[in-house]
Amino acid sequence: MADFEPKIIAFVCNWCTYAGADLTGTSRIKYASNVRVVRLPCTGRIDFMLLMKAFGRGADGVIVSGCHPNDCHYTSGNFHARRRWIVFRSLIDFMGIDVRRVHFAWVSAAEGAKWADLVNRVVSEVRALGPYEGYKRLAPVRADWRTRDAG
Amino acid sequence: MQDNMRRKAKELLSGGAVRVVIGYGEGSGGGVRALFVRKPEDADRLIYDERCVQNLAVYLTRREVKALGKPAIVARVPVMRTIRQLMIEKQAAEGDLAVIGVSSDGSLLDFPDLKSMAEYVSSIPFELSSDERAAVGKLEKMTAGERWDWWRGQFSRCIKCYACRQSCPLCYCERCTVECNQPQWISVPSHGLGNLEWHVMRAMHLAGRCVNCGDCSRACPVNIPLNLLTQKIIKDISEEFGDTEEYALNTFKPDDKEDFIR
Amino acid sequence: MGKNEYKPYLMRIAEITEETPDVNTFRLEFTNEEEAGGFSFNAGQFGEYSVFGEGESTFCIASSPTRKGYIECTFRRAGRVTKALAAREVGDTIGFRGPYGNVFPIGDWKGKSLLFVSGGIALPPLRCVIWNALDLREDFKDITIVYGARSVQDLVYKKELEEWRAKPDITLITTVDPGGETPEWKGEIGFVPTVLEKAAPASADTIALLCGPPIMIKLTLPVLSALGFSPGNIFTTLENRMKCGIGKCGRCNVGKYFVCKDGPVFTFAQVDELPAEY
Amino acid sequence: MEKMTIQAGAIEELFGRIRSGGRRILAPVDKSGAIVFDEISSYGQVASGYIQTTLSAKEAVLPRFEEILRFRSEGKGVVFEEESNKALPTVVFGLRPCDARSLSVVSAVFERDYPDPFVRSKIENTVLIGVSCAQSDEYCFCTSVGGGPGDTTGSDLLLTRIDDAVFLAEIITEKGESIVSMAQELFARAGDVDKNSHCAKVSRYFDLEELGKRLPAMFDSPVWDGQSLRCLGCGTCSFVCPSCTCFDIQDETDGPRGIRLRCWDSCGFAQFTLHTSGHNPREVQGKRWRQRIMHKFSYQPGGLGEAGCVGCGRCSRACPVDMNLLQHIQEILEAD
Repeated sequence: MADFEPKIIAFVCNWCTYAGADLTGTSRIKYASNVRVVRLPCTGRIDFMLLMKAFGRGADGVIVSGCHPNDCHYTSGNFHARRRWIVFRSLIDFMGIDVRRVHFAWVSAAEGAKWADLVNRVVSEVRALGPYEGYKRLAPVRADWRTRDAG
Repeated sequence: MQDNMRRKAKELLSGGAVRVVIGYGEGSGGGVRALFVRKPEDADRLIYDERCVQNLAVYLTRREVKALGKPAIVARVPVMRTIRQLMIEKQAAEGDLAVIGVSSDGSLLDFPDLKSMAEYVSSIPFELSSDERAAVGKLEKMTAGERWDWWRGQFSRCIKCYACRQSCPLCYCERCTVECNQPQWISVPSHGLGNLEWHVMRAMHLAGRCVNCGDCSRACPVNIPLNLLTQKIIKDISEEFGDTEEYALNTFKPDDKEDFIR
Repeated sequence: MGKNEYKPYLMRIAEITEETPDVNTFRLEFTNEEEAGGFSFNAGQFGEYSVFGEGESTFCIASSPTRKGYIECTFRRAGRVTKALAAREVGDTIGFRGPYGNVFPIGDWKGKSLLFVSGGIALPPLRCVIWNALDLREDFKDITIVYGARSVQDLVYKKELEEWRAKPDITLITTVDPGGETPEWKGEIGFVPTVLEKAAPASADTIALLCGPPIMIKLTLPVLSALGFSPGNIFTTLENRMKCGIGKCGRCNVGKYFVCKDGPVFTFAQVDELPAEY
Repeated sequence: MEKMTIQAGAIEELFGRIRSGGRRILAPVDKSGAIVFDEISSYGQVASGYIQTTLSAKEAVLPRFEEILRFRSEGKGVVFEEESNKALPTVVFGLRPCDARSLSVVSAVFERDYPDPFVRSKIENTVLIGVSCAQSDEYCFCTSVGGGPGDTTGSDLLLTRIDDAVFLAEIITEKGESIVSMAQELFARAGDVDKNSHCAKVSRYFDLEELGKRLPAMFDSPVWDGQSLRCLGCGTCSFVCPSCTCFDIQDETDGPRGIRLRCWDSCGFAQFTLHTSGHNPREVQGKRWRQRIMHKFSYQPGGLGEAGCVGCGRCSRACPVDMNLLQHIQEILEAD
């Protein structure tokens, strides 16, 4: 799959990372266009089911990013999120889901360059991993019925 | 001890302190089953031995049982721990129920109120047994690919009967996320995707709350070792966050450590 | 492989009428001509309406078999499928499979009077009979319609209500719950049971059709029997959760009946026999 | 019905013939202690030493999920694609006589009024090789609902173990005949064999007609709430049951493409009869437990002419809180 372009979904917090991504644009910094950004008020609001739904709908990689600790517009949203990601990342790794496709980051509103670098790095890593075929074939609508993988 | 338990049950019922005693009675197939004693003279059907393992706290939040009036409940350590968690989550308050406690060495415990029961059970260290730790460790040593195949094999037997959810005392939501269809978070049919999404969500929604009573695995008709998931989370939480008065994911420490957020 | 009953007809939305802020009426035409030709139904039957990718929802066919070439359905935006339906535009394709269920025995009512009593969004299951009766007007003596809703805005088929009011050979009584009226409202003000009691239509040689929310049915039945209607002469359609519509998936099993297959049309004599599980 | 015998050692060869004849074989396999039907290639994989499988053979004709429609949206229109839900030629080996009988209950539901092409094609493409029960336990009550440990109803070929080396093989239908003719030399004519002496003894605990007559009047009896206090409302009893056929229909999409799936559902779940308006005719567990008994022992015998239960005892064995169906039926019959 030489020309495979991964589909990356980024769940970002509105106050820091989204603003950072905006800054990336206004500073004319080019970065991979594979990412589709979903804006949420805070990382505290990014439910782990959103990540599951992203993979369930065919994403190859997921980025979750928000304010650095102590920068949170809602004071403690990112602290709660951090605990959730520590538990969630370990759980899905324990269940064999490929955690190399799930990237967590803190990107502030001033770190436009960091956002571009983050996206480029994740896209290249996931491109190397190839499409998340194992996960996509779990759903019967995508299962290739000859291999009858959806069972 | 069984006779003391029966005497205690009779006292509570005839004194009018409670309207029903939830305990264990003889069942079929040489097993035991939950027993709802409402008349003092029926208390003699209450039994207690090593077969009595079901977490009876599951009945505390069921509307049909609540309709019977204030209950007393026969509670081993995991059941007491469940009641403490239900209190933290505002599902049970002082005076809602009486506890006929049974210590880990099988002696009867009497608590004046729920607060003292909660303190008693908090004093008992909450950790995985060596076998449980070994079972989790065995999976941790596998590669991610091997774990994926192993769990796919286990979940391929899942028929989404939700016995794991219905038998869990901490799965008391009126309408579970699985039953929401706007949006349809979890695919309803028991195919590869639906099963994986369901078991990830169930484990995560019990993170920091599960008391490791094992009823989910016991209830599973196709023997999927479900409590491995919640045990893995219990192990992670104690290693990462140490003991917390409140449950782990409801609070935080500013200096929680992690090595994967860039 | 035999006929796949779950494969719906593909229907084009020809017309959308917004009855109330959350109730729409769709006029559906067959995209395939032979299917249109081969299709027939009777008043009282229902169908499963599909939004592909969202699911199916169960409503009655609100139009009459006497009006060819299209079918109509009226639904409230309430769940996943109905919300998806409400988002559709004229020209879109949805699915319809049916007709399912039994029928109002209109043929047996020749020469009798008809009394329609309905509330809120329960007028559609009766409208198919009303249209049918109007198209065969001379078959029936007098026709009385008592229809009420929470407020003026909640009345469905507003345009038609005016048409029916203008017809000399129909007695139309519309009402809104107390407090639901607007300054220019000319109809009655009060709950359907009380308005029906005041109107006191004759019960001799008359068939009553009653559809509405459970509370309205509970309060209207005594009024009807006081007026001399026997349970065998009061017809209704039962409302159950349905998925397959063909008596297999088990949801609408009440007693020995499957409401989708043996109903939805029942007389209250039959309803009284049913276990109280609907 | 022809009575033959076949050596236990020859079954491996029979399997080989069946598979090379293009039929897959589903048989009971032990997976982490749960005995479930799965595709096998050799007789050695077949589980043994169990009384009844955990899940039933119903899956061969009514899978836990299957595709009933495949579609694609194009602009404002929709195009149907050919369903890929084709029945595979199958032999189900090792199901008990009660399971074989239950498939006629399943087929009766799906043949009535609107014949279901998916279930029908799977039944047509499936051959049932039953194995009589040598043992039974306190949960079995097949003889009370018209069956028996050696009952041939529903099976195409029924094996009964006579001793360690030999099976009695009763050919019941042409399908059974077609299997035997694949390996005629492996079968020998059986002398007179007293089959019942090799089958388990299952006593009759109650009379089915009596139960059917009693139930209608018990609709409002307090027995339902009393029995179902400990019931947790999961779907285990319905999903392990060989004759439960209730299902749900769900759509799933991937961009413009989508499929409509039929999957198992249970009257034990709270949402089974929940209306969008919030009204639920069966809002407490007692009413759902009542529906399970009424449907199988009163409504279905009335509607289909046969009970919706074959007495296999799976629901009682699998129930996490020991809802023992046989015991509860006996309680119902004793309740005045």
